Amino acid sequence: MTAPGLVEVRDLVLCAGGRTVLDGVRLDVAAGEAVGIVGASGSGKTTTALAVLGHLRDGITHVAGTVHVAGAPVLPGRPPRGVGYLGQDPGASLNPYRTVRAVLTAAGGVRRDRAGVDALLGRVGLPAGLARRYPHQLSGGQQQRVALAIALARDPGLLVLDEPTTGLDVLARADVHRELASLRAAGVALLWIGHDAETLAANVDRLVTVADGRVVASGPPEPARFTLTSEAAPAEVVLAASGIVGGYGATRVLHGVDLHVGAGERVAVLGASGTGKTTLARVLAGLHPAAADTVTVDGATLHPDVRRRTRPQRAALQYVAQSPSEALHPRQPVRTALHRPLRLLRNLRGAAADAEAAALLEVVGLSADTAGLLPAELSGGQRQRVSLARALAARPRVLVCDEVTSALDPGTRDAVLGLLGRLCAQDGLGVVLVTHDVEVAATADRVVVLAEGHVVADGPVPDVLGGDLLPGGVPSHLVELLRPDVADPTVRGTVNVVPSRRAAVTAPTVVSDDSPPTG
Amino acid sequence: MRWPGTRVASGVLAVLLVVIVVGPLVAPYDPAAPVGLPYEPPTPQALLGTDALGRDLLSRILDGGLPMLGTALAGAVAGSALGTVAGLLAAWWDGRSGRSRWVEGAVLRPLDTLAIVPPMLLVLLILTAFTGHAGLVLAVALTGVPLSARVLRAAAAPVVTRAHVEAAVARGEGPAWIVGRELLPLVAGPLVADLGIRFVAAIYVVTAAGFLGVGPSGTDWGTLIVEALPGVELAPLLLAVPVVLVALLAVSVTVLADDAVRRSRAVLA
Amino acid sequence: MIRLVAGRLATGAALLVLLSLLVFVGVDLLPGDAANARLGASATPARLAETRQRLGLDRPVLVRYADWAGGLLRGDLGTSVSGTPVSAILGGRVANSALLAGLTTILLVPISLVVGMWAGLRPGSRRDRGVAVASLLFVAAPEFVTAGLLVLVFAIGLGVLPAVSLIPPGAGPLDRPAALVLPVLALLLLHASYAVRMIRATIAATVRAPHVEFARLNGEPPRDVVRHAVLPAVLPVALQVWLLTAAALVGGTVLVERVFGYPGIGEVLVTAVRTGDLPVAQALVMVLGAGVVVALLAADVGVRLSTPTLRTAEQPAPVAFR
Amino acid sequence: MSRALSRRQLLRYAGVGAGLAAAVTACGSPASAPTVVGSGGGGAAESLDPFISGTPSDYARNWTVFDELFAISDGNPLPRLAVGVDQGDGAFTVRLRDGVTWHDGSPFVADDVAYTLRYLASPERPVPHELTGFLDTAQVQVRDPRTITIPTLQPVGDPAMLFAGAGMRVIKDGATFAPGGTAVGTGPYRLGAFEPGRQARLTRYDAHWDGAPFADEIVVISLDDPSARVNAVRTGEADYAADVPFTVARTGAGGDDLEVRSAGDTQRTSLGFVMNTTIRPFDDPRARRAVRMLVDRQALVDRVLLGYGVTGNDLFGHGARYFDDTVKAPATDVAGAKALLEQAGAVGAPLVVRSAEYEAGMNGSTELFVEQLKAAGLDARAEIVGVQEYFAPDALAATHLLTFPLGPFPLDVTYARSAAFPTLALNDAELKTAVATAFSTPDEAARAAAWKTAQAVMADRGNWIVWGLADTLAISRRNVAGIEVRDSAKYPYLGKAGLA
Repeated sequence: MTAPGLVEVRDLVLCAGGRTVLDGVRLDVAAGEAVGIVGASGSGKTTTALAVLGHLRDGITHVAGTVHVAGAPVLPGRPPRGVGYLGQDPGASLNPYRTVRAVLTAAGGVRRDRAGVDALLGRVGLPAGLARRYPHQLSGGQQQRVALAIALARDPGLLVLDEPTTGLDVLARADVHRELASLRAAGVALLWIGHDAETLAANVDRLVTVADGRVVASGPPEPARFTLTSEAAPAEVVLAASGIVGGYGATRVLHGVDLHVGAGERVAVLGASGTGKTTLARVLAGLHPAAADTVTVDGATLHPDVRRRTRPQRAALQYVAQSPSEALHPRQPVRTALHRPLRLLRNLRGAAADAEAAALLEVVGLSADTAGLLPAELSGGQRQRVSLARALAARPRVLVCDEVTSALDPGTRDAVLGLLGRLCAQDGLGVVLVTHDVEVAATADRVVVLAEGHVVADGPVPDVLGGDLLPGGVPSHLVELLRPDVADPTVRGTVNVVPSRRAAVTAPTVVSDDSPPTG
Repeated sequence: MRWPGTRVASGVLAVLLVVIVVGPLVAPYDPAAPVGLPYEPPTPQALLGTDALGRDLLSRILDGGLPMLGTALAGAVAGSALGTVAGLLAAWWDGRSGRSRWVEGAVLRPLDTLAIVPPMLLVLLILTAFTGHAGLVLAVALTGVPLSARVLRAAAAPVVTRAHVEAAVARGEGPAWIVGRELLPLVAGPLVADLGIRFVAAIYVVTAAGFLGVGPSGTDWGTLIVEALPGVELAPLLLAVPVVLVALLAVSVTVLADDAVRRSRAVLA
Repeated sequence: MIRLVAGRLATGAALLVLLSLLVFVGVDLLPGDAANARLGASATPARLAETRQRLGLDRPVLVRYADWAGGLLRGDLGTSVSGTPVSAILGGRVANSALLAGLTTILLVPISLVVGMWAGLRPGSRRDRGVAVASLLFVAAPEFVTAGLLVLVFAIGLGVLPAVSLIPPGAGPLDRPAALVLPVLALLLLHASYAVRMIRATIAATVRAPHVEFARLNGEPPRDVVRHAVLPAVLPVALQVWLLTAAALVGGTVLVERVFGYPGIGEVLVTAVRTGDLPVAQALVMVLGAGVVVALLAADVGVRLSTPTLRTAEQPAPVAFR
Repeated sequence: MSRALSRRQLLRYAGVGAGLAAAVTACGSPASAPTVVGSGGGGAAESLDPFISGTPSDYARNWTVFDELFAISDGNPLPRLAVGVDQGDGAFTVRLRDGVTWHDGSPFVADDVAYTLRYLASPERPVPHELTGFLDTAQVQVRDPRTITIPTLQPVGDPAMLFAGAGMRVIKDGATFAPGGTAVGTGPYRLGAFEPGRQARLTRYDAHWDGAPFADEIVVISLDDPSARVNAVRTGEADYAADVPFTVARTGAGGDDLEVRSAGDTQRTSLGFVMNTTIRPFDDPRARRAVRMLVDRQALVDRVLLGYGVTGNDLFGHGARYFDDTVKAPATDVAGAKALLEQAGAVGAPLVVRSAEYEAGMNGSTELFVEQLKAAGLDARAEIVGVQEYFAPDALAATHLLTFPLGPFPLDVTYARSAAFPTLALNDAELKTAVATAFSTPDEAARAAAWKTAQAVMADRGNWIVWGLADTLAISRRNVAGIEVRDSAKYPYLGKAGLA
């Protein structure tokens, strides 16, 4: 390294409770350069990024090495000026108790007037009218852009981005990518921690890969492309749902949705947050009472309440939930999770159940010893595989998968999707793949696009997901589908406010007669 | 956050429990029989001196742990158990149906009538009706039920919607499995913590009832505190020993209850 | 907001009605009655019967309840079995107890906030642990023991404050502020410790919250972070803690009042229940219950007003079912 | 009263509940605290009506504002508003004192006494007055302003003692005692500011017939908690507190200008147990005697009373006229007692001792008594209950022994009270005859003989175990003088009190 970089990390060693988190990391970012960091969960990429900001989270200690930003050391505890930070969860990052204007007025320790606030909002492509709102009154994309505005408050020469689009749906992701691209064009250096190399490829000049606290690779990114395949082979219909109407209380989120899945077919249900995807999946599974629905599996009509379905019906349609951390009982070993459905739905017990459980684990790519482990001893991907195995234990005809890959890192995600593909091909299993991720949807045979509780597109993957890619890898055709009322997807200021689920969770929880209603 | 207090509290509680359980067996004298004159200072025969009626304080302390523990624990367990049933019912029906909250109306609202009566008034009313330890147990239980129910409902509400619980429902598990194997293990942390809080409240109720002159007589530590008050200038140990023991018991249980909450959050995270 | 308040008030009123019925019947079922207690050793079965008839205790309990409830609606709290109108017995005493509870609450607010912040902003530090241990100890010790020790030190030992609250007739405790010091202090040590524990824990958690970290990482000065990000997050919890403490102080001053001979409701409450003076006990239940209902209502409204997600919601917050 | 008492004084007296605290200070310095008397229980229900008086503060206040016809002084009737009484046939005539005026200046006349009698017999009263059992209040005849004739319902041998024992105060013709009102009496002090359960300020009534009182003002303060009463005196907020715990005597008064005072031998309270003779085993006199032979009275006195008292002789009434202090309690004889129990077939019979703490030490004495019975091999158990349900008839009937304290009341009162409840009474023909004679005979010697007989019966086969006579202690500033005992040292007469 000859030219003095904006960021110079040299042989950084950080420990947490005796464990080495970073093991001699070396990293450079030149002025105006965009550098991406990728790696699996726990590889130390977030810790590296925070170290650049002079911030060590609780329990992390500085052992050796230096971090210089603009020539000044930032460790220990001397945060650099002129660096902005953007995290992955805008709903949690924004101060829920202050309006956008109040936050921006004082952001970065500098007071600015009304015009200054409006200018800052303008830089991230938001209208000034948004300033009087609270964070929870903004959509996810707007929240993240407000957070970006705060990061820009000190006019930083460098932005540290920690998976800034992970939690966002396709639309919001497109918006944030666009703003970041324009900042990069304006000469702001980026240190971008990414989910996967493909997404980052178009956004960075250089890609650094970390594993186990070390930098293992560094070089220019390879441009990404996902392959759109279509094997639309007509098959017998195993799942047919029609006229699904449902919601919560007086709020309707599904307005007459129709869906059919053939044997061996993978159907992706794609939509932005709050479009009723999850509700649809839960109505199919009989876990959510619908106002009107007809669900048939192999021609037999299912009762809307899973508890009133017959045993074969329950077995025929299985549901796999989103969060791997909640999918399994934290105090029950994998064996119990598999044995119960075997016993209740297939009447297998004892040695027969053990053998079948081992077989199921093998199907999902886990070793038989996994049976004795508790969920806490498994990784997120392994848990999701166990969750799949539990569903498969029932020998279902249809598998309804609700965002089963959203919490997984890319490698694991691809493995799980591959597994689902194999199951379809081998066993003629019909799969409903509910997702907000275009890349996930692209692996399906057919895509159903859901917007505002209506089906707005239903067809083979290339037809629906084809076309130009916007920043962030979102097909422009899809954006038009999802935003039918806005001809130009780059128009600022989305009108439809999606209440953020996280906002409700941050409400105070002192237990009393009058704890805030949670339902 | 690692809180070293947890280990200290466990140690203190363990020692106290040993003293409480073994105490009645090793008490040097009959705790009810006088061994000397009242308010005698400590002697080799009576290591902590004698009480207001000339009984051996050490023997009374050793003898009095078990009734106090028994009363407080019985009241706390009864209150927590009732609260758990009500809280789980409310969380299950109201949390899963997504429509009405009728169970809350039918179960939790009536409990609120108990919650709006100042606890001391409730204790007075109950102790007048049911004297003795049974009354104290009931008083502790009733003062605790409304809060326990709310704590447990709050703890169970996020659990009933967890995917593994729904999976259990979907595959047709019976109520015993769902409550016993799916729900209870996951609300155990808050349940234990609530039990700890109820227990500490119970200790308080026992002493306060004695102070107001409505508690049962006996040797339990709460009664010892109250009996010591008039003679505190003559024999400070009479007050100091039970107060310190009760405070240690309450503090160690509180610390452990806090820890139980922290750990249960970790399990669910 | 108006609908919320109205709804809660209606619920509170319904609870009070249910409560009054429960207590009326409950007290009636107790062994012994006012006639027993009044006659004491001079009771004979004949005199007991006569006294019961005179006091109206021989009528069915529901008839007596209806009588009483009717009177209550006309603003008549009834007559004590001693022949004195209940309102005359309770009048000034309720105000005095309210004064004690109110003063304690008012002092508790800044104390618990300052101490809670002082400790909670540095979680795990030595001062944090010191505060945690001290507050635990004061929460664990019965307040009448604390009060007794305060009397020994400040009244008998140092002689700087009165040991008993002697308030002349016609005067209020405010005319003798010195008499209020020790009772309020005894209550504060208990209740402020509880509030400090809650507020400290909330602050310690908020300091680690993502939005606080985000503000720090983007260069917001520490003072601004505390003022803009930490305090607003603590406020709803603190408000609840304060108002719940106020609710607990309604009727929670009894033990301390007794130690100091403070002219509040404490002594009336104990005597009324123990002597089976049903009208006085009933009136106290209604007055105290109403106080608690109001405090809880205020807590609910306070939390809503101080939490933007709740304040801006037209309806209850959106459901988080998945 | 040979001490010279200052004329300009403020006497402070505080009381609530079971005890009484009084304090006296000079009112020259306005900063000085008021006089205090303590009492306990039901403070807010305190009443100006002297016939409702229930707490020591009530007594201390009303006894100073009102005068009685006869008072008790050292066990004998002392003429107050009455100067004498003449026995008649089925009636007696009371001669009233001349020159007495009410606080409002009007003269005291016989009509006032007649009104008082009608008032206390009124069916409106929550509790019937005990005099209504003896006097035909409807037929009272006012002879002239100084003379009144009162018919009796049953023979009354010593009307002066009857009035004195009942503690009947005289109220003014037409008086009512509405809350918030005031009270007009003939007593040495008139009522000033008053707040039930807190304080009453009493100002000197210079025109009192017994000579002007000494203190300018007496403040009666109600304090429930015994420690609070003591603290009030120790910290100078009160001058005198009556009925303080024995521990105070042990620790000392706590200041050079303070002292602990004992009310003296005749003012001791008799503490004991009463055996229920309506059920086994105490329907058998041998079982009663056996238990009396088991009790270690000195051990109880040493522990429950901390030695502030003496052992009793198993008879209530110590300090009263006609009390027979020559009677000795049965000597402790465990072997003899066991033999008696065997004869009575009472070995192994369960004994329940019922107690409530309506007098300090009741529960403690019960616990120790039960221990003594157990040590002698009896199956005894304490049943400690709240004050309210203590006298519930069903429970009393099922219990074998119960605690019972009695102050130094006249024997009439003592024997009437102990016979009021079937469970407390001793159903003995000789006793009944003797007591009836003592009540009704106007002849002094016959009365004395009758009381002697009655007490002999109780000593021989009675159901009382009076184990101790407890001192009544007060804590006081040394310069407080003139506090006299009339009815009870627990609520002394403050009419002559002052600061020396």
